[in-house]
Amino acid sequence: MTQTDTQPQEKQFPVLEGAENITIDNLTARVKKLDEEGYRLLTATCLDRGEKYEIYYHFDKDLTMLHLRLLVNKEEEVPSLSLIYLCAFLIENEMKELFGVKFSGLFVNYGGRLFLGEDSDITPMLKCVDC
Amino acid sequence: MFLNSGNTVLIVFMAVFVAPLIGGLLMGIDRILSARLQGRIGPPILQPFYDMMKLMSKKPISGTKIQIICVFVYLVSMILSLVLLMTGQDLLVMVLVLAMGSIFFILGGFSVKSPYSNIGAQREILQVLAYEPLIIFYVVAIYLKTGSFMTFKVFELKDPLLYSMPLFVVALIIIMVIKLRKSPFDLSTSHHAHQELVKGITTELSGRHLAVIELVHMYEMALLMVLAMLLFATNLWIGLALGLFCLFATIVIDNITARLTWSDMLRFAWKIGVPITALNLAVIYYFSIIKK
Amino acid sequence: MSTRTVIPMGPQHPVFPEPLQLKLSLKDEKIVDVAPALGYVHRGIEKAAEKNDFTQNVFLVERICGICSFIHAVCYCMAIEDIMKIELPPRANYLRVIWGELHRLHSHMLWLGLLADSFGFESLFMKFWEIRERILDILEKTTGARVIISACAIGGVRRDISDEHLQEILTVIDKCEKELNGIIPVVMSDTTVKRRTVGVGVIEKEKAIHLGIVGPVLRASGIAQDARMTGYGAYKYLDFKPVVEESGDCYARAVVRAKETYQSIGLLRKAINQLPSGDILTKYKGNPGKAAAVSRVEQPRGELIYYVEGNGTKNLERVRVRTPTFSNVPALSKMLPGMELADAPVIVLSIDPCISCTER
Amino acid sequence: MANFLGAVIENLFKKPATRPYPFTKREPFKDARGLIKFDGDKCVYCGACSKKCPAAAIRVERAEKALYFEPFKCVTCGFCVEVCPKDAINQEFEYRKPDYSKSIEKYGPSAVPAPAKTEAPPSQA
Repeated sequence: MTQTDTQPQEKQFPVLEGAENITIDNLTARVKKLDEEGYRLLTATCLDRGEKYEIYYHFDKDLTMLHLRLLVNKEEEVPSLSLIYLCAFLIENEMKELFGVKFSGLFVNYGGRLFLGEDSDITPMLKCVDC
Repeated sequence: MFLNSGNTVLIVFMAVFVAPLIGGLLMGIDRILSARLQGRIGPPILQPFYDMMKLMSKKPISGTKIQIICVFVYLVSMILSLVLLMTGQDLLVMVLVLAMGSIFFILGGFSVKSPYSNIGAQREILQVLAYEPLIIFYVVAIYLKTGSFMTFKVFELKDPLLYSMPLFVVALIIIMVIKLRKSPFDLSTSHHAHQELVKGITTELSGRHLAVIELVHMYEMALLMVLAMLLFATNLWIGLALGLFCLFATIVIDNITARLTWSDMLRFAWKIGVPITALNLAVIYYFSIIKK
Repeated sequence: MSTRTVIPMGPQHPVFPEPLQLKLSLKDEKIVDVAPALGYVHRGIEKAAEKNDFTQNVFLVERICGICSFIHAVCYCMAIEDIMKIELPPRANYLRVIWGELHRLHSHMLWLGLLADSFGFESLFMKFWEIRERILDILEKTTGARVIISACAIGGVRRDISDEHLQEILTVIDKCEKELNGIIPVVMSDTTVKRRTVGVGVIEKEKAIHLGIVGPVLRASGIAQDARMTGYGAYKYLDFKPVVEESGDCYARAVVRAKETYQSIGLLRKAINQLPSGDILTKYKGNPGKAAAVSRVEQPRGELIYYVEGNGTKNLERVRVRTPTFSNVPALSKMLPGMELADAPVIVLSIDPCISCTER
Repeated sequence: MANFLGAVIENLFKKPATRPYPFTKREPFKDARGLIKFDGDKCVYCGACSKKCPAAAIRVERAEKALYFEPFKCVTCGFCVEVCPKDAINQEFEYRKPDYSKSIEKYGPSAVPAPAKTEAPPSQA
């Protein structure tokens, strides 16, 4: 794991099979369309990719899974899905807290105090915790 | 037998010191029986006393002084009403003293900040509202039969009251269910409504102040037994058996029902309990007119 | 009396087996608002799973949940097997189904008991737990432990069930079925029970998807969704049909779980009758490669999803666990307002909250 | 309302389902996973068990020929029993007894007698 810290650029990351790439700009529109088609939001997975976050959104309809793959820079704000799917607010709060992902328009904002204590100032799930 | 003044001292002694022991034993039996109905072994029969002893040995951290005073008033009025009942005094006074105790208990519940205690106190009011009419009707029925509110008159009757007031056994069971805080009406505090209110009205009490509440429950148990015995005053052993039957019925009901809400309790007590007792009252009244 | 009272329900509350706090704003006894607060048992298991050897994680993820532990391990192993392309021997698949369904059976029994306790029906509570104890005994006999059975391993299972024990499972579930026949219909038609559950905490079919609910809660709202329908493991040979109820209230949730106990008994019988003989463990070599996999299985509480990513070493790059309660908790904020305080314990229990799962 | 009456009355005349635990104990089942015991003579101090233990309850000191085991960290999964190349680890059926302190057990070759329990903390957490 220490390799990640020393040479992040050279590292090749796997991509989930069948994932559909998406950007910040068309995320909301795409998810709205999926919602109209009757997809359920299962969950989202956040991964620390050095300079960027990689976020997978997992959807399901009639037992077929659909994954959206979003790559964002660490400073960028990701639009929240909690107004489309209410259940997204817990998932997004968790990402915000454990990874430090920034979200805009969170329905309920725990302010990074969902799981962690009042005095905690780190985002523990990042690969190098101290930065 | 209650008129003899030499006996009175003995009876008062019994009411103050022996009654809680009997009440505690009955509570112990109650717990074992409940356990057996649920397929458990249950605690030893003296468990209520062990609980008391343990509570007495703990340091009390109670909310307000007012509540502590209220708790002691509750105890005193409960003892007083038991003494009044057992020495054959006025039943109406007994009921009023009993109600006064409850009101102080409720006031104590309101005097602290805990929301659990406040909601428990609100529910306790509703419980008093639910069972009080039944007790009043019970007293009125006794008045119609004996022509007096004095308890000792009951013992002068030839036939036991049960023959003319059979429906009051139902009323007595309803009173017991509410008073002993059993399902379906265990709302305000208790070993049982913990799912909603944790400790309800007694949330802020601890140590020996909570032990006082336990003591009150023991007196309460004895009081309910004496009330049941009145129905068969010609032979007190049968009266006691009747009381124990009511207690058993209460425990069984506790174990075959879910807890209902306060609105259900009021509806049940007023729509079923009150009409049944009123019907019995009407019949007694009718026969007393015919006799004349 | 009509002022608002805020009741802090939890984190220590008799109705919650685990620490969760619900701040209920009450008007008299009516709930007007609810705010869930989590974070009392966050243990950082996702992070620990990155630090551990991937074989050790099987035992770690089992400890996420104290009730459906085995199914967590199955889901994790499925993801690793997907990455490493390990074929399971057929007997192992069936054994996983048998233990999984036994877990579902005892979990549903636990839940039915807790529901009974939530509305103060102590004798019923004890009865369900009495039946549950038989299933725990058979789990201990076959695997060596009562709840956290540690029977799953990457590539199969660690222990075999002997024919003698298979027969015993059959007799035990026969006995359980007989006892359940005695109490479940009684419970489902009891006036006082119905009074406390019918029409309480309703979630309509239309709202269900947006609230993200899963498992029995979703099926009680009329949506036939069960991860076992995907036919993972040996379920594809067992002709699985989900249990669906329409009304979406606490009563429907209880009925779904009650019917699922019978369904589990049926699945167990089928699985034991069809159980093939042979190996129980496929040997594998090396570490998981640079690949990611998503696996999902059905827990007693709903659908469980694992995202596992390897990086070629014995450690994993990421293990993400989505537990069913994590999806069901947001729905509480829609179920509770408008109900009475007395309904709160019943509603909260109706989603079968597993807080240790939620926070991991 | 009276639906459950039959079951309740049946319970009354039945033997209770519970056991007064510390006084009557149930026999442990065959193959129950309980206490872990090491055999200091069979052990070759290879450290396989300590590498695989998910709870980090075992520490092997090769040079010292000693094995430190923290029973209160152990989760009785039995993984160490499985990976041991010399079958030097046994799992008993009994459960662990409660104790006043989280002691550490030390195992070594029987030629060098060592105290069974030590209070010394392990060098690494």
